[in-house]
Amino acid sequence: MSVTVQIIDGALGDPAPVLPRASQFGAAIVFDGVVRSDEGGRTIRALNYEVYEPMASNMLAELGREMLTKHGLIAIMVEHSRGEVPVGQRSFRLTVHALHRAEALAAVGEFIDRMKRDVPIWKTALDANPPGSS
Amino acid sequence: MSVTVQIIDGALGDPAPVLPRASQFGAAIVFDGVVRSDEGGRTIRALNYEVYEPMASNMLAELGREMLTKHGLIAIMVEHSRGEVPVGQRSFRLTVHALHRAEALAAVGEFIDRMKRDVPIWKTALDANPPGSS
Amino acid sequence: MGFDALQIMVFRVLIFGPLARELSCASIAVDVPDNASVRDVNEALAARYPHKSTFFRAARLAVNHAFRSTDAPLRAGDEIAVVELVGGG
Amino acid sequence: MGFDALQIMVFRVLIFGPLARELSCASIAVDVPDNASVRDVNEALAARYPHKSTFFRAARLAVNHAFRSTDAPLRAGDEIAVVELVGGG
Repeated sequence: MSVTVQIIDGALGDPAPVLPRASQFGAAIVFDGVVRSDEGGRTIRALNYEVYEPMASNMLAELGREMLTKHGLIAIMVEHSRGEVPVGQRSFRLTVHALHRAEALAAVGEFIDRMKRDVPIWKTALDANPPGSS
Repeated sequence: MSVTVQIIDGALGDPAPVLPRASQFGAAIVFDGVVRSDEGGRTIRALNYEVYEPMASNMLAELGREMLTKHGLIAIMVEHSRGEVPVGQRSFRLTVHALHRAEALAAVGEFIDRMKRDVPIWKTALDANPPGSS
Repeated sequence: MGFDALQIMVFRVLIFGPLARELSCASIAVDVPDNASVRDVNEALAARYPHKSTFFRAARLAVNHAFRSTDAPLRAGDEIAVVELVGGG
Repeated sequence: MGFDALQIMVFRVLIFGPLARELSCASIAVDVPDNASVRDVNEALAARYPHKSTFFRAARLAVNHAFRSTDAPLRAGDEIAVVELVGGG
Protein backbone atom coordinates (compact mmCIF):
# COMPACT_ATOMS: atom_id res chain seq x y z
CA MET A 1 0.00 0.00 0.00
CA SER A 2 1.46 3.31 -1.04
CA VAL A 3 0.56 6.96 -1.59
CA THR A 4 2.73 9.23 -3.70
CA VAL A 5 2.20 12.91 -4.48
CA GLN A 6 4.08 15.06 -6.97
CA ILE A 7 3.68 18.76 -7.78
CA ILE A 8 5.16 19.34 -11.21
CA ASP A 9 6.06 22.66 -12.86
CA GLY A 10 4.06 23.04 -16.07
CA ALA A 11 2.22 20.34 -17.99
CA LEU A 12 2.48 16.69 -16.93
CA GLY A 13 4.37 14.30 -19.16
CA ASP A 14 3.18 10.96 -20.47
CA PRO A 15 1.86 8.54 -17.89
CA ALA A 16 4.49 6.38 -16.28
CA PRO A 17 4.19 2.70 -17.11
CA VAL A 18 1.67 2.42 -14.31
CA LEU A 19 1.33 -1.30 -14.46
CA PRO A 20 4.42 -3.04 -13.25
CA ARG A 21 3.90 -6.78 -13.27
CA ALA A 22 1.60 -7.12 -10.34
CA SER A 23 -0.49 -10.08 -9.41
CA GLN A 24 -2.09 -8.40 -6.42
CA PHE A 25 -4.32 -5.84 -8.03
CA GLY A 26 -7.13 -6.39 -10.48
CA ALA A 27 -8.01 -2.87 -11.58
CA ALA A 28 -5.91 0.14 -12.47
CA ILE A 29 -7.40 3.49 -13.34
CA VAL A 30 -5.45 6.40 -14.74
CA PHE A 31 -7.44 9.61 -14.72
CA ASP A 32 -6.01 12.54 -16.68
CA GLY A 33 -7.34 16.08 -16.40
CA VAL A 34 -6.71 18.04 -19.58
CA VAL A 35 -6.91 21.81 -20.03
CA ARG A 36 -9.86 22.62 -22.30
CA SER A 37 -9.90 25.51 -24.74
CA ASP A 38 -13.28 26.55 -23.45
CA GLU A 39 -13.41 27.86 -19.87
CA GLY A 40 -16.81 29.14 -18.88
CA GLY A 41 -17.65 30.19 -22.42
CA ARG A 42 -14.42 31.99 -23.29
CA THR A 43 -11.56 30.68 -25.37
CA ILE A 44 -8.36 30.40 -23.42
CA ARG A 45 -4.79 29.51 -24.28
CA ALA A 46 -3.76 28.09 -20.91
CA LEU A 47 -4.57 27.73 -17.24
CA ASN A 48 -2.25 28.97 -14.52
CA TYR A 49 -2.23 26.90 -11.32
CA GLU A 50 -1.31 28.54 -8.03
CA VAL A 51 -0.37 25.93 -5.41
CA TYR A 52 -0.05 26.78 -1.72
CA GLU A 53 2.79 24.57 -0.52
CA PRO A 54 3.43 22.53 1.53
CA MET A 55 -0.24 22.54 2.47
CA ALA A 56 -1.37 21.33 -0.98
CA SER A 57 1.04 18.35 -1.01
CA ASN A 58 0.23 17.54 2.61
CA MET A 59 -3.48 17.52 1.94
CA LEU A 60 -3.18 15.52 -1.26
CA ALA A 61 -1.17 12.89 0.64
CA GLU A 62 -3.64 12.88 3.52
CA LEU A 63 -6.56 12.55 1.12
CA GLY A 64 -4.73 9.72 -0.65
CA ARG A 65 -4.19 7.88 2.63
CA GLU A 66 -7.83 8.37 3.55
CA MET A 67 -8.99 6.92 0.18
CA LEU A 68 -6.51 4.06 0.52
CA THR A 69 -8.00 3.04 3.84
CA LYS A 70 -11.63 3.77 3.12
CA HIS A 71 -11.72 1.96 -0.24
CA GLY A 72 -9.09 -0.67 0.51
CA LEU A 73 -6.85 0.41 -2.35
CA ILE A 74 -3.42 -1.03 -3.15
CA ALA A 75 -1.80 2.20 -4.29
CA ILE A 76 -2.66 5.76 -5.19
CA MET A 77 -0.50 8.23 -7.10
CA VAL A 78 -1.24 11.92 -7.55
CA GLU A 79 0.41 14.37 -9.93
CA HIS A 80 -0.64 18.01 -10.19
CA SER A 81 0.76 20.86 -12.23
CA ARG A 82 1.88 24.20 -10.87
CA GLY A 83 2.15 27.27 -13.09
CA GLU A 84 1.10 27.49 -16.70
CA VAL A 85 -0.40 24.53 -18.60
CA PRO A 86 -1.41 25.13 -22.24
CA VAL A 87 -4.73 24.00 -23.68
CA GLY A 88 -4.69 20.31 -24.65
CA GLN A 89 -2.04 19.45 -22.05
CA ARG A 90 -2.55 17.55 -18.79
CA SER A 91 -2.54 19.30 -15.46
CA PHE A 92 -3.67 16.48 -13.16
CA ARG A 93 -3.27 12.73 -13.04
CA LEU A 94 -4.64 10.28 -10.53
CA THR A 95 -3.60 6.63 -10.70
CA VAL A 96 -5.35 4.08 -8.54
CA HIS A 97 -4.61 0.37 -8.14
CA ALA A 98 -7.24 -1.77 -6.43
CA LEU A 99 -8.42 -5.33 -6.24
CA HIS A 100 -11.71 -4.60 -7.97
CA ARG A 101 -13.08 -1.92 -10.24
CA ALA A 102 -15.85 -0.73 -7.94
CA GLU A 103 -13.54 0.59 -5.24
CA ALA A 104 -11.12 2.02 -7.80
CA LEU A 105 -13.88 3.99 -9.52
CA ALA A 106 -15.39 5.16 -6.23
CA ALA A 107 -11.98 6.32 -5.00
CA VAL A 108 -11.25 8.32 -8.16
CA GLY A 109 -14.57 10.16 -8.01
CA GLU A 110 -14.35 10.88 -4.31
CA PHE A 111 -10.71 11.94 -4.43
CA ILE A 112 -11.32 14.52 -7.14
CA ASP A 113 -14.44 15.94 -5.48
CA ARG A 114 -12.57 16.33 -2.21
CA MET A 115 -9.50 17.78 -3.90
CA LYS A 116 -11.57 20.49 -5.61
CA ARG A 117 -13.13 21.38 -2.29
CA ASP A 118 -10.21 21.18 0.13
CA VAL A 119 -6.79 21.29 -1.51
CA PRO A 120 -5.34 24.81 -1.85
CA ILE A 121 -4.80 24.96 -5.60
CA TRP A 122 -6.31 27.81 -7.61
CA LYS A 123 -6.55 28.09 -11.36
CA THR A 124 -6.62 31.22 -13.47
CA ALA A 125 -7.63 31.24 -17.11
CA LEU A 126 -5.19 32.91 -19.48
CA ASP A 127 -7.10 34.33 -22.42
CA ALA A 128 -6.24 33.40 -25.98
CA ASN A 129 -6.38 37.11 -26.82
CA PRO A 130 -5.13 39.10 -23.84
CA PRO A 131 -6.33 42.71 -23.61
CA GLY A 132 -4.37 44.98 -25.92
CA SER A 133 -3.01 42.16 -28.07
CA SER A 134 -5.35 42.83 -30.99
CA MET B 1 -17.03 11.19 -31.49
CA SER B 2 -15.68 7.70 -32.04
CA VAL B 3 -15.98 4.15 -30.80
CA THR B 4 -13.27 1.59 -31.42
CA VAL B 5 -13.19 -2.06 -30.39
CA GLN B 6 -10.28 -4.48 -30.59
CA ILE B 7 -10.13 -8.15 -29.63
CA ILE B 8 -6.47 -9.03 -29.08
CA ASP B 9 -4.89 -12.48 -28.82
CA GLY B 10 -3.22 -12.85 -25.42
CA ALA B 11 -2.32 -10.08 -22.99
CA LEU B 12 -2.78 -6.44 -23.94
CA GLY B 13 0.32 -4.32 -24.51
CA ASP B 14 1.10 -0.95 -22.97
CA PRO B 15 -1.56 1.70 -23.30
CA ALA B 16 -1.38 3.70 -26.49
CA PRO B 17 -0.48 7.34 -25.96
CA VAL B 18 -4.14 7.96 -25.28
CA LEU B 19 -3.91 11.71 -25.13
CA PRO B 20 -3.18 13.21 -28.47
CA ARG B 21 -3.10 17.00 -28.18
CA ALA B 22 -6.77 17.70 -27.78
CA SER B 23 -8.43 20.84 -26.62
CA GLN B 24 -11.94 19.45 -26.76
CA PHE B 25 -11.94 17.02 -23.87
CA GLY B 26 -11.24 17.69 -20.25
CA ALA B 27 -11.06 14.22 -18.75
CA ALA B 28 -9.48 10.99 -19.93
CA ILE B 29 -9.80 7.74 -18.05
CA VAL B 30 -7.85 4.60 -18.82
CA PHE B 31 -9.18 1.59 -16.98
CA ASP B 32 -7.01 -1.55 -17.04
CA GLY B 33 -8.25 -4.93 -15.90
CA VAL B 34 -5.38 -7.09 -14.66
CA VAL B 35 -5.42 -10.87 -14.07
CA ARG B 36 -5.10 -11.50 -10.33
CA SER B 37 -3.28 -14.50 -8.88
CA ASP B 38 -6.21 -15.17 -6.62
CA GLU B 39 -9.42 -16.30 -8.33
CA GLY B 40 -12.13 -17.24 -5.89
CA GLY B 41 -9.64 -18.37 -3.27
CA ARG B 42 -7.38 -20.49 -5.47
CA THR B 43 -4.03 -19.51 -6.87
CA ILE B 44 -4.01 -19.44 -10.63
CA ARG B 45 -1.35 -18.91 -13.27
CA ALA B 46 -3.57 -17.42 -15.98
CA LEU B 47 -7.09 -16.83 -17.21
CA ASN B 48 -8.31 -18.11 -20.55
CA TYR B 49 -10.86 -15.90 -22.33
CA GLU B 50 -13.32 -17.45 -24.75
CA VAL B 51 -14.85 -14.82 -27.05
CA TYR B 52 -17.90 -15.55 -29.20
CA GLU B 53 -17.27 -13.54 -32.35
CA PRO B 54 -18.52 -11.47 -34.08
CA MET B 55 -21.22 -11.11 -31.43
CA ALA B 56 -18.76 -9.94 -28.75
CA SER B 57 -17.23 -7.21 -30.93
CA ASN B 58 -20.66 -6.15 -32.18
CA MET B 59 -22.01 -5.85 -28.66
CA LEU B 60 -18.94 -4.03 -27.34
CA ALA B 61 -19.29 -1.51 -30.18
CA GLU B 62 -23.03 -1.14 -29.59
CA LEU B 63 -22.47 -0.67 -25.87
CA GLY B 64 -19.76 1.90 -26.65
CA ARG B 65 -22.12 3.85 -28.91
CA GLU B 66 -24.82 3.71 -26.25
CA MET B 67 -22.43 5.10 -23.59
CA LEU B 68 -21.18 7.77 -26.01
CA THR B 69 -24.71 9.05 -26.55
CA LYS B 70 -26.03 8.61 -23.03
CA HIS B 71 -23.05 10.25 -21.30
CA GLY B 72 -22.12 12.70 -24.06
CA LEU B 73 -18.60 11.28 -24.43
CA ILE B 74 -16.04 12.38 -26.98
CA ALA B 75 -14.49 8.98 -27.61
CA ILE B 76 -14.48 5.46 -26.23
CA MET B 77 -11.94 2.73 -26.94
CA VAL B 78 -12.27 -0.92 -25.90
CA GLU B 79 -9.60 -3.61 -25.94
CA HIS B 80 -10.24 -7.16 -24.73
CA SER B 81 -8.01 -10.20 -24.72
CA ARG B 82 -8.87 -13.57 -26.22
CA GLY B 83 -7.09 -16.74 -25.15
CA GLU B 84 -4.60 -17.05 -22.34
CA VAL B 85 -3.49 -14.06 -20.22
CA PRO B 86 -0.97 -14.74 -17.43
CA VAL B 87 -1.35 -13.39 -13.91
CA GLY B 88 -0.21 -9.77 -13.63
CA GLN B 89 -0.99 -9.02 -17.28
CA ARG B 90 -3.86 -6.93 -18.64
CA SER B 91 -6.84 -8.50 -20.30
CA PHE B 92 -9.14 -5.50 -20.69
CA ARG B 93 -8.71 -1.81 -21.27
CA LEU B 94 -11.35 0.87 -21.55
CA THR B 95 -10.35 4.40 -22.52
CA VAL B 96 -12.88 7.21 -22.28
CA HIS B 97 -12.52 10.86 -23.29
CA ALA B 98 -15.14 13.30 -22.06
CA LEU B 99 -15.62 16.96 -21.33
CA HIS B 100 -15.89 16.42 -17.57
CA ARG B 101 -14.89 13.78 -15.09
CA ALA B 102 -18.39 12.93 -13.88
CA GLU B 103 -19.61 11.54 -17.19
CA ALA B 104 -16.30 9.79 -17.85
CA LEU B 105 -16.45 7.97 -14.49
CA ALA B 106 -20.12 7.11 -14.88
CA ALA B 107 -19.51 5.73 -18.37
CA VAL B 108 -16.61 3.52 -17.23
CA GLY B 109 -18.62 1.99 -14.40
CA GLU B 110 -21.72 1.41 -16.47
CA PHE B 111 -19.81 0.05 -19.47
CA ILE B 112 -18.06 -2.60 -17.40
CA ASP B 113 -21.20 -3.66 -15.54
CA ARG B 114 -23.06 -4.05 -18.82
CA MET B 115 -20.15 -5.86 -20.47
CA LYS B 116 -19.99 -8.42 -17.66
CA ARG B 117 -23.71 -9.04 -18.04
CA ASP B 118 -24.24 -8.99 -21.79
CA VAL B 119 -21.11 -9.47 -23.86
CA PRO B 120 -20.35 -13.11 -24.73
CA ILE B 121 -16.89 -13.49 -23.22
CA TRP B 122 -16.20 -16.28 -20.75
CA LYS B 123 -13.15 -16.71 -18.58
CA THR B 124 -11.64 -19.93 -17.27
CA ALA B 125 -9.07 -20.03 -14.50
CA LEU B 126 -5.93 -22.03 -15.27
CA ASP B 127 -4.52 -23.43 -12.05
CA ALA B 128 -0.98 -22.74 -10.95
CA ASN B 129 -0.66 -26.47 -10.21
CA PRO B 130 -2.70 -28.41 -12.76
CA PRO B 131 -3.84 -31.89 -11.67
CA GLY B 132 -1.07 -34.42 -12.00
CA SER B 133 1.70 -31.85 -12.14
CA SER B 134 2.90 -32.44 -8.61
CA MET C 1 -51.21 -33.87 -47.17
CA GLY C 2 -52.03 -33.64 -43.46
CA PHE C 3 -48.41 -34.08 -42.43
CA ASP C 4 -47.39 -30.41 -42.18
CA ALA C 5 -46.94 -30.63 -38.41
CA LEU C 6 -44.18 -33.21 -38.79
CA GLN C 7 -41.78 -30.73 -40.40
CA ILE C 8 -38.90 -30.10 -38.04
CA MET C 9 -35.78 -27.97 -37.91
CA VAL C 10 -32.49 -29.15 -36.42
CA PHE C 11 -30.22 -26.63 -34.74
CA ARG C 12 -26.75 -27.08 -33.32
CA VAL C 13 -26.87 -24.75 -30.33
CA LEU C 14 -23.43 -23.36 -29.44
CA ILE C 15 -22.33 -23.41 -25.80
CA PHE C 16 -19.28 -21.85 -24.15
CA GLY C 17 -17.30 -21.47 -20.98
CA PRO C 18 -18.16 -23.40 -17.83
CA LEU C 19 -21.29 -24.87 -19.44
CA ALA C 20 -19.30 -26.33 -22.34
CA ARG C 21 -16.81 -27.86 -19.92
CA GLU C 22 -19.55 -29.24 -17.70
CA LEU C 23 -21.33 -30.92 -20.63
CA SER C 24 -18.06 -31.82 -22.39
CA CYS C 25 -19.20 -30.45 -25.70
CA ALA C 26 -19.26 -27.22 -27.69
CA SER C 27 -22.71 -27.52 -29.24
CA ILE C 28 -25.98 -29.34 -28.59
CA ALA C 29 -28.20 -30.61 -31.40
CA VAL C 30 -31.92 -30.02 -30.84
CA ASP C 31 -35.03 -30.67 -32.93
CA VAL C 32 -37.87 -28.16 -32.90
CA PRO C 33 -41.05 -27.81 -34.98
CA ASP C 34 -40.87 -25.84 -38.19
CA ASN C 35 -42.69 -22.86 -36.70
CA ALA C 36 -40.59 -22.85 -33.51
CA SER C 37 -39.70 -19.77 -31.49
CA VAL C 38 -36.66 -19.11 -29.31
CA ARG C 39 -38.61 -20.42 -26.33
CA ASP C 40 -39.00 -23.81 -28.04
CA VAL C 41 -35.23 -24.14 -28.18
CA ASN C 42 -35.00 -23.38 -24.46
CA GLU C 43 -37.55 -26.12 -23.83
CA ALA C 44 -35.79 -28.59 -26.12
CA LEU C 45 -32.50 -27.97 -24.29
CA ALA C 46 -34.25 -28.39 -20.93
CA ALA C 47 -35.77 -31.68 -22.10
CA ARG C 48 -32.40 -32.87 -23.38
CA TYR C 49 -30.65 -32.18 -20.02
CA PRO C 50 -33.28 -32.77 -17.32
CA HIS C 51 -30.76 -32.17 -14.52
CA LYS C 52 -30.19 -28.66 -15.91
CA SER C 53 -33.75 -27.94 -17.00
CA THR C 54 -34.15 -24.87 -14.78
CA PHE C 55 -30.98 -23.35 -16.18
CA PHE C 56 -31.88 -24.02 -19.82
CA ARG C 57 -35.45 -22.75 -19.51
CA ALA C 58 -34.15 -19.38 -18.28
CA ALA C 59 -30.96 -19.20 -20.36
CA ARG C 60 -30.57 -16.28 -22.77
CA LEU C 61 -30.14 -17.40 -26.35
CA ALA C 62 -28.52 -15.36 -29.07
CA VAL C 63 -29.81 -15.84 -32.61
CA ASN C 64 -27.46 -14.83 -35.39
CA HIS C 65 -25.28 -13.00 -32.87
CA ALA C 66 -28.00 -10.90 -31.24
CA PHE C 67 -30.35 -11.36 -28.32
CA ARG C 68 -33.96 -11.99 -29.34
CA SER C 69 -37.24 -12.07 -27.47
CA THR C 70 -38.35 -15.55 -26.51
CA ASP C 71 -41.28 -15.22 -28.94
CA ALA C 72 -39.08 -14.54 -31.93
CA PRO C 73 -39.60 -17.11 -34.71
CA LEU C 74 -36.65 -19.15 -35.95
CA ARG C 75 -35.64 -20.03 -39.50
CA ALA C 76 -33.58 -22.95 -40.71
CA GLY C 77 -29.91 -21.98 -40.71
CA ASP C 78 -30.12 -19.54 -37.80
CA GLU C 79 -27.03 -19.66 -35.57
CA ILE C 80 -28.14 -20.15 -31.99
CA ALA C 81 -25.90 -19.80 -28.93
CA VAL C 82 -26.44 -20.01 -25.18
CA VAL C 83 -25.12 -16.66 -23.90
CA GLU C 84 -25.47 -17.03 -20.17
CA LEU C 85 -22.74 -15.11 -18.40
CA VAL C 86 -21.57 -15.47 -14.87
CA GLY C 87 -20.79 -11.77 -14.38
CA GLY C 88 -18.54 -10.95 -11.47
CA GLY C 89 -15.30 -9.32 -12.07
CA MET D 1 -0.47 47.16 35.34
CA GLY D 2 -4.06 47.02 34.10
CA PHE D 3 -3.03 47.15 30.44
CA ASP D 4 -3.03 43.40 29.61
CA ALA D 5 -5.98 43.78 27.22
CA LEU D 6 -3.98 46.09 24.95
CA GLN D 7 -1.62 43.33 23.84
CA ILE D 8 -2.15 42.55 20.18
CA MET D 9 -0.81 40.20 17.53
CA VAL D 10 -0.26 41.17 13.90
CA PHE D 11 -0.72 38.55 11.20
CA ARG D 12 -0.10 38.78 7.48
CA VAL D 13 -2.90 36.63 6.12
CA LEU D 14 -2.01 35.01 2.77
CA ILE D 15 -4.55 35.15 -0.04
CA PHE D 16 -4.51 33.45 -3.44
CA GLY D 17 -6.23 33.06 -6.75
CA PRO D 18 -9.19 35.22 -7.75
CA LEU D 19 -9.29 36.84 -4.31
CA ALA D 20 -5.67 38.00 -4.57
CA ARG D 21 -6.32 39.44 -8.01
CA GLU D 22 -9.52 41.15 -6.89
CA LEU D 23 -7.79 42.82 -3.93
CA SER D 24 -4.52 43.36 -5.84
CA CYS D 25 -2.40 41.93 -3.07
CA ALA D 26 -1.02 38.62 -1.84
CA SER D 27 -1.46 39.10 1.92
CA ILE D 28 -3.53 41.22 4.27
CA ALA D 29 -2.18 42.54 7.58
CA VAL D 30 -4.65 42.27 10.46
CA ASP D 31 -4.39 43.08 14.19
CA VAL D 32 -6.12 40.81 16.69
CA PRO D 33 -6.05 40.62 20.52
CA ASP D 34 -3.38 38.50 22.12
CA ASN D 35 -5.85 35.73 22.99
CA ALA D 36 -7.45 35.71 19.55
CA SER D 37 -8.98 32.68 17.89
CA VAL D 38 -9.33 31.87 14.19
CA ARG D 39 -12.76 33.50 14.25
CA ASP D 40 -11.21 36.83 15.32
CA VAL D 41 -9.11 36.82 12.17
CA ASN D 42 -12.24 36.23 10.08
CA GLU D 43 -13.85 39.21 11.79
CA ALA D 44 -10.78 41.41 11.38
CA LEU D 45 -10.69 40.60 7.64
CA ALA D 46 -14.41 41.36 7.36
CA ALA D 47 -13.92 44.70 9.13
CA ARG D 48 -11.00 45.54 6.86
CA TYR D 49 -13.01 44.85 3.67
CA PRO D 50 -16.61 45.81 4.45
CA HIS D 51 -17.76 45.15 0.87
CA LYS D 52 -16.57 41.52 1.27
CA SER D 53 -17.53 41.04 4.92
CA THR D 54 -19.91 38.14 4.23
CA PHE D 55 -17.21 36.31 2.33
CA PHE D 56 -14.51 36.86 4.95
CA ARG D 57 -16.75 35.93 7.90
CA ALA D 58 -17.40 32.51 6.30
CA ALA D 59 -14.01 31.96 4.66
CA ARG D 60 -12.00 28.90 5.71
CA LEU D 61 -8.63 29.80 7.16
CA ALA D 62 -5.64 27.48 7.28
CA VAL D 63 -3.28 27.89 10.21
CA ASN D 64 0.23 26.56 9.70
CA HIS D 65 -0.94 24.67 6.61
CA ALA D 66 -3.93 22.91 8.17
CA PHE D 67 -7.58 23.70 8.64
CA ARG D 68 -8.52 24.57 12.22
CA SER D 69 -11.81 25.02 14.03
CA THR D 70 -12.93 28.63 14.33
CA ASP D 71 -12.40 28.40 18.10
CA ALA D 72 -8.75 27.41 17.82
CA PRO D 73 -6.43 29.89 19.59
CA LEU D 74 -3.67 31.59 17.62
CA ARG D 75 -0.05 32.21 18.57
CA ALA D 76 2.29 34.87 17.33
CA GLY D 77 4.11 33.61 14.26
CA ASP D 78 1.33 31.34 13.02
CA GLU D 79 1.05 31.30 9.21
CA ILE D 80 -2.56 32.06 8.28
CA ALA D 81 -4.04 31.70 4.79
CA VAL D 82 -7.48 32.13 3.29
CA VAL D 83 -8.19 28.78 1.65
CA GLU D 84 -11.51 29.36 -0.02
CA LEU D 85 -11.78 27.31 -3.20
CA VAL D 86 -14.16 27.76 -6.05
CA GLY D 87 -14.45 24.06 -6.78
CA GLY D 88 -15.87 23.14 -10.17
CA GLY D 89 -13.64 21.52 -12.61
